[in-house]
Amino acid sequence: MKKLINDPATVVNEALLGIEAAHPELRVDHENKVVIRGDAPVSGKVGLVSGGGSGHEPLHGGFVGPGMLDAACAGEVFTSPVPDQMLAATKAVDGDAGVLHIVKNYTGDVMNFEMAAELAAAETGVDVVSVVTDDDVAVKDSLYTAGRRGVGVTVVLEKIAGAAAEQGRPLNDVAEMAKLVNANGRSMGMALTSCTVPAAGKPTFELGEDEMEIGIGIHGEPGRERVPLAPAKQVAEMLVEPIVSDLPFGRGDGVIAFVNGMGGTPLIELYLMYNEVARILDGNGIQVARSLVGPYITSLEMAGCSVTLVKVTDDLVELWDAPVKTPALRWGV
Amino acid sequence: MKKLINDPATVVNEALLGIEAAHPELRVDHENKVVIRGDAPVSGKVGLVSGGGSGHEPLHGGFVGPGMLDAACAGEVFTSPVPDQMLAATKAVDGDAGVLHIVKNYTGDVMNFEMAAELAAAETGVDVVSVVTDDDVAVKDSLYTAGRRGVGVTVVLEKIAGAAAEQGRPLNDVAEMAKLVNANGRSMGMALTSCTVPAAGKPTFELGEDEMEIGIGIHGEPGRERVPLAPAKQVAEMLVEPIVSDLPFGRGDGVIAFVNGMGGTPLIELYLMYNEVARILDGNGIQVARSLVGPYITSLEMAGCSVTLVKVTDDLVELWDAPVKTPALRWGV
Amino acid sequence: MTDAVTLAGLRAWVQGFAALVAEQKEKLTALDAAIGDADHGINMDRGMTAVLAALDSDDTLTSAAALFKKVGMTLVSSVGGASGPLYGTFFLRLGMACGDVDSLGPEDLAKALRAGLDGVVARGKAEAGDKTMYDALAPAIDALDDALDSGNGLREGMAAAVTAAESGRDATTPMLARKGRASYLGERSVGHQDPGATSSALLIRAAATALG
Amino acid sequence: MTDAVTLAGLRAWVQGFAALVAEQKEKLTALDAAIGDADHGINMDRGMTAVLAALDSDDTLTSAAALFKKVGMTLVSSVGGASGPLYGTFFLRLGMACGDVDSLGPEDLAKALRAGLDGVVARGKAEAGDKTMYDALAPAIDALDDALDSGNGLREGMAAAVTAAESGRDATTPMLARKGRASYLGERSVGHQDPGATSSALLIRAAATALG
Ligand SMILES: Nc1ncnc2c1ncn2[C@@H]1O[C@H](COP(=O)(O)OP(=O)(O)O)[C@@H](O)[C@H]1O
Ligand SMILES: Nc1ncnc2c1ncn2[C@@H]1O[C@H](COP(=O)(O)OP(=O)(O)O)[C@@H](O)[C@H]1O
Ligand SMILES: [Mg+2]
Ligand SMILES: [Mg+2]
Ligand SMILES: [Mg+2]
Ligand SMILES: [Mg+2]
Repeated sequence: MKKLINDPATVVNEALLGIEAAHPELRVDHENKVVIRGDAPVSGKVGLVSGGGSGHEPLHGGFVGPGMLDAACAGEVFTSPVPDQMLAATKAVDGDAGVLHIVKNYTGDVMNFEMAAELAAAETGVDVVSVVTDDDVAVKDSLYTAGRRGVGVTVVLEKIAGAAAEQGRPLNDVAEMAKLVNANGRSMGMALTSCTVPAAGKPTFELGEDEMEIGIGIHGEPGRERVPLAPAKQVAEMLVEPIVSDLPFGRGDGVIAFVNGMGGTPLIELYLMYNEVARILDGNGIQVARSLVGPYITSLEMAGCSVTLVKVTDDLVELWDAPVKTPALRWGV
Repeated sequence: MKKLINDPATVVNEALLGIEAAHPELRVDHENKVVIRGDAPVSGKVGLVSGGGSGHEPLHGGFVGPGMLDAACAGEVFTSPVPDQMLAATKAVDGDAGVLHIVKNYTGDVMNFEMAAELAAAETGVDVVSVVTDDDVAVKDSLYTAGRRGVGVTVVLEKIAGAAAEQGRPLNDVAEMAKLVNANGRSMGMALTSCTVPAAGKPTFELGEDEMEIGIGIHGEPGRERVPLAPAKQVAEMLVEPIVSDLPFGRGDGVIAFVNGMGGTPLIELYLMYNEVARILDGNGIQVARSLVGPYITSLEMAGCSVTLVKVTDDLVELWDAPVKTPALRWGV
Repeated sequence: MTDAVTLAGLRAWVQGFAALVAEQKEKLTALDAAIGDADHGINMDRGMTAVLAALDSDDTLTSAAALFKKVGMTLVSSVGGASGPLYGTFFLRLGMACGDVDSLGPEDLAKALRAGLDGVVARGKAEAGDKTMYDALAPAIDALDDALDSGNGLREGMAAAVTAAESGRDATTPMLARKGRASYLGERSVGHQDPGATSSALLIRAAATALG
Repeated sequence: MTDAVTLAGLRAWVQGFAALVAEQKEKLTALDAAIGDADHGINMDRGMTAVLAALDSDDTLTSAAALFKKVGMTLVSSVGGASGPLYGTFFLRLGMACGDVDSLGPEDLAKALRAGLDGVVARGKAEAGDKTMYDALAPAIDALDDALDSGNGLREGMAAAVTAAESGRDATTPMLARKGRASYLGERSVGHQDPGATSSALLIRAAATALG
């Protein structure tokens, strides 16, 4: 295992120290491993809390700040945080306008956030509403599974819900906006290499020099199928086609197009992929309203990428364009 | 070789198509492989032109926009662009206030920019001043070499010179600011893995599972020495100590501290490294005025990092804080 | 002869489980690498290590209810993932069902274990055959009930429970996962033993050793 | 017998060099991987391929000056890196020195080659022993001069040049690089043959074949 770390057991805590040192505008509750917006709680504003296993940076801690999240809970690598963390985060951002929990659809995340909501209800009067993202079309027949995984859409949802909250909209509106984004978003990912959980010490799976995994998640899970390496053009088709046909996205639809890096793939390849994705969308008469290219929801050092499309209306685009000031997404301010 | 590409011969051209598609606010001259600020030339403003081999993304194309570069020339992977490109870029950004060439100190880059300046002088009346970055302390006895390599300082220099130009300062002022940044900046890098030039098809060098290279550049060149893998804490010392003792940086100095990812190292490790770097600086009484953490000047998919320190005065910090709106660096607007 | 289970025995069960988890940590993580995200052993070991520390540092644990509440809360607060809430809820419900006693008979123990299992189901909605810890726990508790109903003592009952848990665990290998991360793999989950069922079999084995 | 070099011969030299570069592309890149950035073969092949295309598509190349200017400009515009300006300048100066002729004698050719070499030095400031292309080119041109001075013909002169270029190339192996990327390696550059010296030896070999 080749990593810039000291001890697998303390990776998350040490990274949080680095985030705190690099971003004076944020607060970090080290005991609960929560990254908090510096001026939280913002009274009268709905508080946005997300979180999940670590190893997906910048998600979620890199999205804390004005216009996006109020707090992010960092679990162990690829392991959902515990209810105590979400409870602490919920209390820290409670501005008397309720708190929204943004949860990626993984059994562990869902159950821990559930318990946190139960505890919050019991311990504090704060209203908590939860939205779950489940945009990964790689998960088939989701009726007979834990459901689809929450992946790329989470980034877009946190941005848009964050903007809605910043505008002072009430909890239910913000939650509705969030659900709308998830309902209109789909993603699909692939990997050229596996990744190594620091505490495990070896790659989660092995891939041959001439193989790739299609339909992977963001936890180094093996994907739906293993296929021979293919040119970027074909990889783009393998990712975009299932997304487009699933929602479906049709001629004239406007979308936010997001090409995400898995952590080990350099930007030059992501831009090359974006070119292929844009061509395919163009061929389908789908209009790109906004785009995002880069490593925003990663899987440690895994090489690969994912594509996320979110069908948007003008008001969603407006919320996307609204000012945001976080370590990883920043514009308009 | 596992890459998201179609053909090694067209990687750069296709990535430029992706940049153009993802960033409507930029213009791309595909014939000359130049990324240009959409509103260039900005009349009365000094034009900033940089460029170099590709494979370092977001450098340089990701730094084109208001407050930073006016144009960036993309060479083949790890190969300096040719004079024709720099000439085209110089003409495209000439706003009758002169043009600054920002050149990383590599024989090829220096000679090609030299020829471009000669051609510009001959073909157009535009004043061209060149600044060369040479901040890599890994290169010892630089009197008997091609001199130190230009690495991390280039990013800081392009931001600060870009801000100075945006303020309407004259060519010589902007060039002076740029030289000041280079004179006060030092960097050192390391690699956990090699990287593969697409056209070459195999890693530039081989590294054992328990080895790392200290003192690497950004072209997959082997470094000064190969040492056993060490914890992040010691890696940080191996990078920071030579930097601090070289300028030297002393108690009370204020710095911009930049921990850069080489392309294949995930953000969680970079933040962990930043924590170690911040501690060491603190121990030396060096104050961090501003910080930057992320992959900004990369070496394809190489795993590793570099540390850059730039000694700053208040006016340099002001220029660093000034609004910038580029694909890779954006704040204040 | 009395089959009554003492508080000391219950503690020994928890400590024995912690020891088995520590010993099988790599194995559990490797199983999770095949159909999950390579952390089950790491998660359970982190949790049970925290539990041991909690038991040592707390001398108010003078009843089964208090003991298992502590175990459950500690797991919930330290494990995360799917197994944290699931094992945590198991012990929380187990404790509530045991009540404020410092010893209990086999039938009461069996009832309490059933309550714990119901907690797992309430939290995770797993059904038989979903390829989860349920597939090891449920047969084990059924076997214990049957043994006690047919007049056997706790030792025999626990022995039967271990056999049932381990064949339940082995039976997860051919199953197609319908819960948890493994379910994302679809057909590719077939042919791999479920990590949670494997740790649950250790839980039953530890119980047999300490209480049987 | 006349040793005069014709325009056709000069074209054949350039084409022969292109062929050798294409053939040795991997080799040149591998040498650059050891002490540079693994692109010298790729760079030179890209450049000489562009040169071949340029020569085909241009029928105004009726003098040595025009021919080599075209070659030089094409290399400058297509290679990049260190070798682009260096080889480009070599051919540009070579052409200027040849002048508007369609054939030239051995002494004139030798003078022109020296002018090209001076261009390389003017651009790159290399000195003997810096472990660069200079260390193959300079000895070759010296050998040619010596041969012609001592009354030998072009064939003998070129043969001597090839021998000198190749031993100059081999002599770069033990050298400590003082120019170009290889210089960053310090001591670690010792023991590796210089890629540019290797391509320059091909340039001289191609000349011998076409003109000798
Ligand atoms: N809904 C569920 N009901 C019961 N058990 C479950 C459920 N989901 C997952 N599990 C169990 O949890 C185990 C995985 O635990 P662990 O790896 O620690 O959590 P995670 O999947 O969050 O990484 C699986 O092997 C399975 O036995
Ligand atoms: N200053 C110089 N003078 C002469 N030759 C040089 C100089 N610098 C580099 N070279 C030659 O250029 C070769 C490298 O060329 P190439 O790999 O194509 O360019 P780059 O180093 O920019 O990748 C070296 O092997 C060396 O022979
Ligand atoms: Mg997990
Ligand atoms: Mg090069
Ligand atoms: Mg797991
Ligand atoms: Mg090279």
